[in-house]
Amino acid sequence: MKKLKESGLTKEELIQAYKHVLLGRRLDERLWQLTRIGKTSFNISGQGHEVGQVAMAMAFQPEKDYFLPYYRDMTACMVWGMTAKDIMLGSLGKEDDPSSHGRQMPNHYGSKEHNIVSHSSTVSTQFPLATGVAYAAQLKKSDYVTLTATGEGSANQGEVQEAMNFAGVKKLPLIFVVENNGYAISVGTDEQYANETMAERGPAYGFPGIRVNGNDFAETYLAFKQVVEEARKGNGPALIELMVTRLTSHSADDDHSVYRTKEDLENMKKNDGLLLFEKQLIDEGYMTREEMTDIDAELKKEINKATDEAEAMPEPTADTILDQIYAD
Amino acid sequence: MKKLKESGLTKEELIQAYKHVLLGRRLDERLWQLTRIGKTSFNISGQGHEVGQVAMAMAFQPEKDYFLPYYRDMTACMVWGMTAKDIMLGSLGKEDDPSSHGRQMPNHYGSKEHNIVSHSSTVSTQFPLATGVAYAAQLKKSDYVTLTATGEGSANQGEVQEAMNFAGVKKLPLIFVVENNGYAISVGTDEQYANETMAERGPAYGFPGIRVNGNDFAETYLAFKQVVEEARKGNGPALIELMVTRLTSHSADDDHSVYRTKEDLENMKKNDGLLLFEKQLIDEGYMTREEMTDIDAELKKEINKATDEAEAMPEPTADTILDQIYAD
Amino acid sequence: MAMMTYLEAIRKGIEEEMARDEKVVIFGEDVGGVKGGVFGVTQGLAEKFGDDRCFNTPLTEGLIGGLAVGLGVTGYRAIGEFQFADYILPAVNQLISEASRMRYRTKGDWIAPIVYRAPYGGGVRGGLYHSQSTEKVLFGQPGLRIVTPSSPHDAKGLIKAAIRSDDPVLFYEHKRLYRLLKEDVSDEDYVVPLDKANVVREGDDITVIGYGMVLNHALKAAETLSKEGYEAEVVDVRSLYPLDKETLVKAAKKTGKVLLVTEDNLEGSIMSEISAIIAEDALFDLDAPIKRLAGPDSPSMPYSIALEREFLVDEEKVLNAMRELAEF
Amino acid sequence: MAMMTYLEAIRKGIEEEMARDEKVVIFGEDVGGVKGGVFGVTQGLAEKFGDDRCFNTPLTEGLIGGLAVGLGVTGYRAIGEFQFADYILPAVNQLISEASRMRYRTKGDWIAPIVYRAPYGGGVRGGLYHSQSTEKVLFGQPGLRIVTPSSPHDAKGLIKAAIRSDDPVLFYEHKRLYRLLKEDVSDEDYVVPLDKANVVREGDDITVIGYGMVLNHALKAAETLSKEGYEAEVVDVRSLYPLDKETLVKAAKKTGKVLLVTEDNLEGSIMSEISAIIAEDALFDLDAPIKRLAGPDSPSMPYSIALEREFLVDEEKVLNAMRELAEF
Ligand SMILES: Cc1ncc(C[n+]2csc(CCOP(=O)(O)OP(=O)(O)O)c2C)c(N)n1
Ligand SMILES: Cc1ncc(C[n+]2csc(CCOP(=O)(O)OP(=O)(O)O)c2C)c(N)n1
Ligand SMILES: [Mg+2]
Ligand SMILES: [Mg+2]
Repeated sequence: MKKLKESGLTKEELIQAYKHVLLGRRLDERLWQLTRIGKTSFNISGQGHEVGQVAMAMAFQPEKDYFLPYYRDMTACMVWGMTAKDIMLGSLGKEDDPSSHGRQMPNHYGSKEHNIVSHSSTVSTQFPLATGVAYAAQLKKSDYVTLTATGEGSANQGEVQEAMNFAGVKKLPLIFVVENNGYAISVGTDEQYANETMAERGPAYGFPGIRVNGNDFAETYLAFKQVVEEARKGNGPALIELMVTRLTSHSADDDHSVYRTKEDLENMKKNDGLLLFEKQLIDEGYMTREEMTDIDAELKKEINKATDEAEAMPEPTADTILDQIYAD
Repeated sequence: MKKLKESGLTKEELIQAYKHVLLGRRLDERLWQLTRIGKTSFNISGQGHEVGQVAMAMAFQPEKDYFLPYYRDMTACMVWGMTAKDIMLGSLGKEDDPSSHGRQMPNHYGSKEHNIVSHSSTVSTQFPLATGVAYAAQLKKSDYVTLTATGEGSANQGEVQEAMNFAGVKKLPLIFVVENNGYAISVGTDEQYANETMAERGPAYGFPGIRVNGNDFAETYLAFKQVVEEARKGNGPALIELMVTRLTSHSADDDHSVYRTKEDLENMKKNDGLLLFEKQLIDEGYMTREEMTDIDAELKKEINKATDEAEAMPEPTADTILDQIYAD
Repeated sequence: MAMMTYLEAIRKGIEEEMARDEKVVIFGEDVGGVKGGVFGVTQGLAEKFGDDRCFNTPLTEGLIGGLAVGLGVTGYRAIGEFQFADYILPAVNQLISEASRMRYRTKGDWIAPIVYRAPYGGGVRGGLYHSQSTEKVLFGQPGLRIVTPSSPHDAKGLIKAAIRSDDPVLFYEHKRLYRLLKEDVSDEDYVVPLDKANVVREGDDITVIGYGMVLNHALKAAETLSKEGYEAEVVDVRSLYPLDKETLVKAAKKTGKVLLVTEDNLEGSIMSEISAIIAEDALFDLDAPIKRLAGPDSPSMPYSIALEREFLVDEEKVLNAMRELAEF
Repeated sequence: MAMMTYLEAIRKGIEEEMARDEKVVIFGEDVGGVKGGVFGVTQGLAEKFGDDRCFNTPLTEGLIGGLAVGLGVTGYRAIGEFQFADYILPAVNQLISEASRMRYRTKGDWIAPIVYRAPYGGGVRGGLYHSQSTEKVLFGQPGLRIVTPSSPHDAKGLIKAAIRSDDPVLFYEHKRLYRLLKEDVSDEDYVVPLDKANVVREGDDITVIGYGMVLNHALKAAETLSKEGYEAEVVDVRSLYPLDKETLVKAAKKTGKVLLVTEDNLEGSIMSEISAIIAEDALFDLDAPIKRLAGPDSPSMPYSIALEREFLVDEEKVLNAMRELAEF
């Protein structure tokens, strides 16, 4: 593991990163609670992806860069500008949900305000879309960079190849990410692909492909920083394979103890990126355990507030079902 | 260029190879004639691909191996067992056309008798099909090898990635071929893909990818021989990028002089694989010019006969339009 | 005889056919291993029949579509599962261009005996992409059959017939019926024909035609209406394509008052075709306009509970429409 | 005013819009450079507007579908060409899951103003895969519009309206009309509405509804029939989805005798929906069963001339059906 110091980020930035990571974790825990008690009907979570996502997103300039996420990217979306309340509005299916105004299932992120383009449930359809968003940057002669992500199972979709191929041809300012958590629901990587790494697919389309350990904050951040810089300078796309862990079952509809062994599940917990990140922050003297506890308490309040506020908001009403199908 | 001798083939085999190459050329020339005089409405031709195709096909065992070709593979299909008359029946849209019984356009090859699986016009759909044919070999515990081919533009289709990925996972006895002739109708390779070679995509899916010069008979034959052997032994698939030349316009509906320069077209002709192959055969002492002239005359007769016989055959009748939509 | 859910009946049918014919293989995302499908339909099959005959594919629907065709042409009977009917969309090209045309384009030389299974339908808080009735997208492609059972008895007999059929059959399973319906199902080796609609209730006053969840609503509503003095003839379409015109037209003529019910959008649904057939063949037997009851013309059903309810055709809506027609 | 073919009128419309709005971009296979499309529709556009705004894509329809959506969400007006309507099939997922749902699933926060162009229709010896009417596959997807012009005047006005629309519009061009139809087309900047059917001939005896090639047959047949004493009202559907119900129902009521003509297969065609609408809204105004004239239910049209002719609805078939209905 790289030292956090090597990231070149300031103490404030690293603390901010920690807040993002912890917010992602705590908010997701809340969403599971709400699912269990029936207040929301579904959750699919990014636990185990948070450190990688924060390191990834911090390498961008969210005020101008575009993001086409997938359903595990809640934490990255919050670095990009969405709030806990925004997320909560989506999970509760409220009218003010910025992702879909209650029309999509929870965890389908989007925000016009923050340049986060809406995605569907059909995996990886965002990859071809991302090429359009990135091509628009070339047409506008703007230097924004576009980021899009999917899982390692979903990365096998044909549309992913078509998008990467085109991005290579046009040298688009576009970063492709595969968040590799080793499972596509119950299917392990040995049944998903045969090559050593997913990252190798980058060079096969004419641009760099890099595998990074998503639990290694500095390594991840630096890798993204470099490819984002290149893309912004007009040197074309890159593929980053972000090695992460799926700490939970696939979703609220799945039970991973059916297809994973006890030891496997226990080992996995030891590799919880949040704990490793905390240890690094303490070991390198950026934070103390108490400071972390304080932040945790603060975030809890923030999440409580977000939950209360979101719960109080109205749901879409039946008479809006035909709204916004076509332009007027 | 490798010496023909290095192929390890006997004189008889090399002369047979030459006959296949020349038959492919002469038959295609006839098909162009028939198109010009309106006896057939369409042709799309493999001129410039013949040497590579013969070298490729000879590395297989057509009596048991399966072939899922694309529209330029006439010559390879004839190595696999189809006759000039079979081809002619297809181009003339006759009832006895083994490819489609007059239902598909010319150049859509297939033959139940010769394990050549029918293909559509929609490019590259044969790639996913080929995985099924190859998986059946594993289920049957049979050692047949499956071959499928497409063009370098068509190889970008998402379904191609999905097929290669699955073949890698299951280590299928399946050889993928991209016949790279530099053009997809009017679009050059610089607008089709950004990587150096198409062959690199093999390793990205966990198996070998090799670029070979399709005008170099021995190089091509040896490369195929090796990957076919490995596949037959159960060591999995391979991708071969066959560098060839498209000597004609894309098809009877195209005029390549619109988008290619005069010099380009002239240079190309100098690289005609047929001429290079003839030169090699003569230089290495396998054949004399006269022998070639004799073969040419013989083939002319064969083609005349095939044309006459095919022309005399009946066309499908209108009352068969609803035949064979469903099983009875 | 044994009490079985709709889901168990499907599994039983597959199991019996896999035991009966070793050429039957089944695959899809999460279909193999111990998971046995996200709904559990294929649970136990991998253990029983081996990982070769029941296996996971990578997350690639185009591949699933084509793999099945390739297995079909080599003599296997492939059952390909699409995890949700919404995710057939990436495979539409394979289903239309390949599976449905293989027999026709070779006049029967090559065939594609396949079952494509897909859970469809809403009312499960699945939002826009886990609720769709996508059967209309594939409807009207000669060569392909589309069927769906609406009871456990039919579920077992129909899947068995689909597996034995030499045609490609798209087998839709209503995901809300999976566990909702339970009945005694015969242990016998029976099949339900793929091309016959089924009169599930006799009546003289009105004719209601539907399938899936709404058919069950219609059956319940018919009992209520019966108490009000009206008897409804209720027909399960079952063979969605090709349609069993004879049974449908006969049932329409019998009462002269026709209500067509579907969970899909109003426009472009299969009910529109049925209406056209009746308007062509039974117009002068009608005593009332042919009425369609369907979802609104919005893009599938939103997640939010009020919107989902608004979209869905429920028992009350069916009863009201039936009553109105009876009183016409 | 200038004499223009249907093809030239489409090109003119695109050219005017590209000159008017620099946000309009056009792309597809062979669309850029000097080739300008396999039918030549985009000839000259690359030279006029630059290679950034008129460009070739790799041979990947899924990419074309998604690239357009990505450009749409970033403020561009993309025109994506599918080389043949048959080759929309690999892009169905992008068209249904993304383009048609972007506005709805974000309640208007993100929109996809796109024109997808596609040459459709048979009678060109294109066989099973260059002749299809694939509009039914995309029909009935709320959020998407489907239109097709049947005259040069409409061609120019309709493509302009499609480009200016904030909705995704699938623009079908009948490939036989490209050069067959020629008429004076206004130089003015006019648009033809996307949601209106067009009564192209008035008459009191029968109503004929169609679009594309068969509409032209109907117009000619109407003249013949007129000499026999019957006057046909002929309606161009033009807006295939959503349908202009008002105009269609009104025209049906006017004569009480309705003939629906399509080049597509009988079952599942758009004419079935029109029939259902009329059967629902105008039943008691009808004096004859609603008659559909269409291709047989075979998989598109075979290549062989006798089979192609058998499939196609020609002028004679239309005239016979019209006469029969008039005499009913
Ligand atoms: C086209 C499509 N097919 C299937 C699904 C069902 N599905 C949803 S998530 C998932 C697994 C995704 O695995 P992976 O890509 O590894 O992402 P992860 O969930 O592990 O982050 C599947 C099969 C889908 N949503 N879309
Ligand atoms: C899915 C699909 N899209 C478009 C086409 C039209 N088309 C036919 S051949 C061709 C170019 C193919 O080029 P390449 O793959 O390089 O093969 P080549 O013809 O050069 O051998 C195109 C665009 C098609 N047949 N199928
Ligand atoms: Mg995963
Ligand atoms: Mg080529």
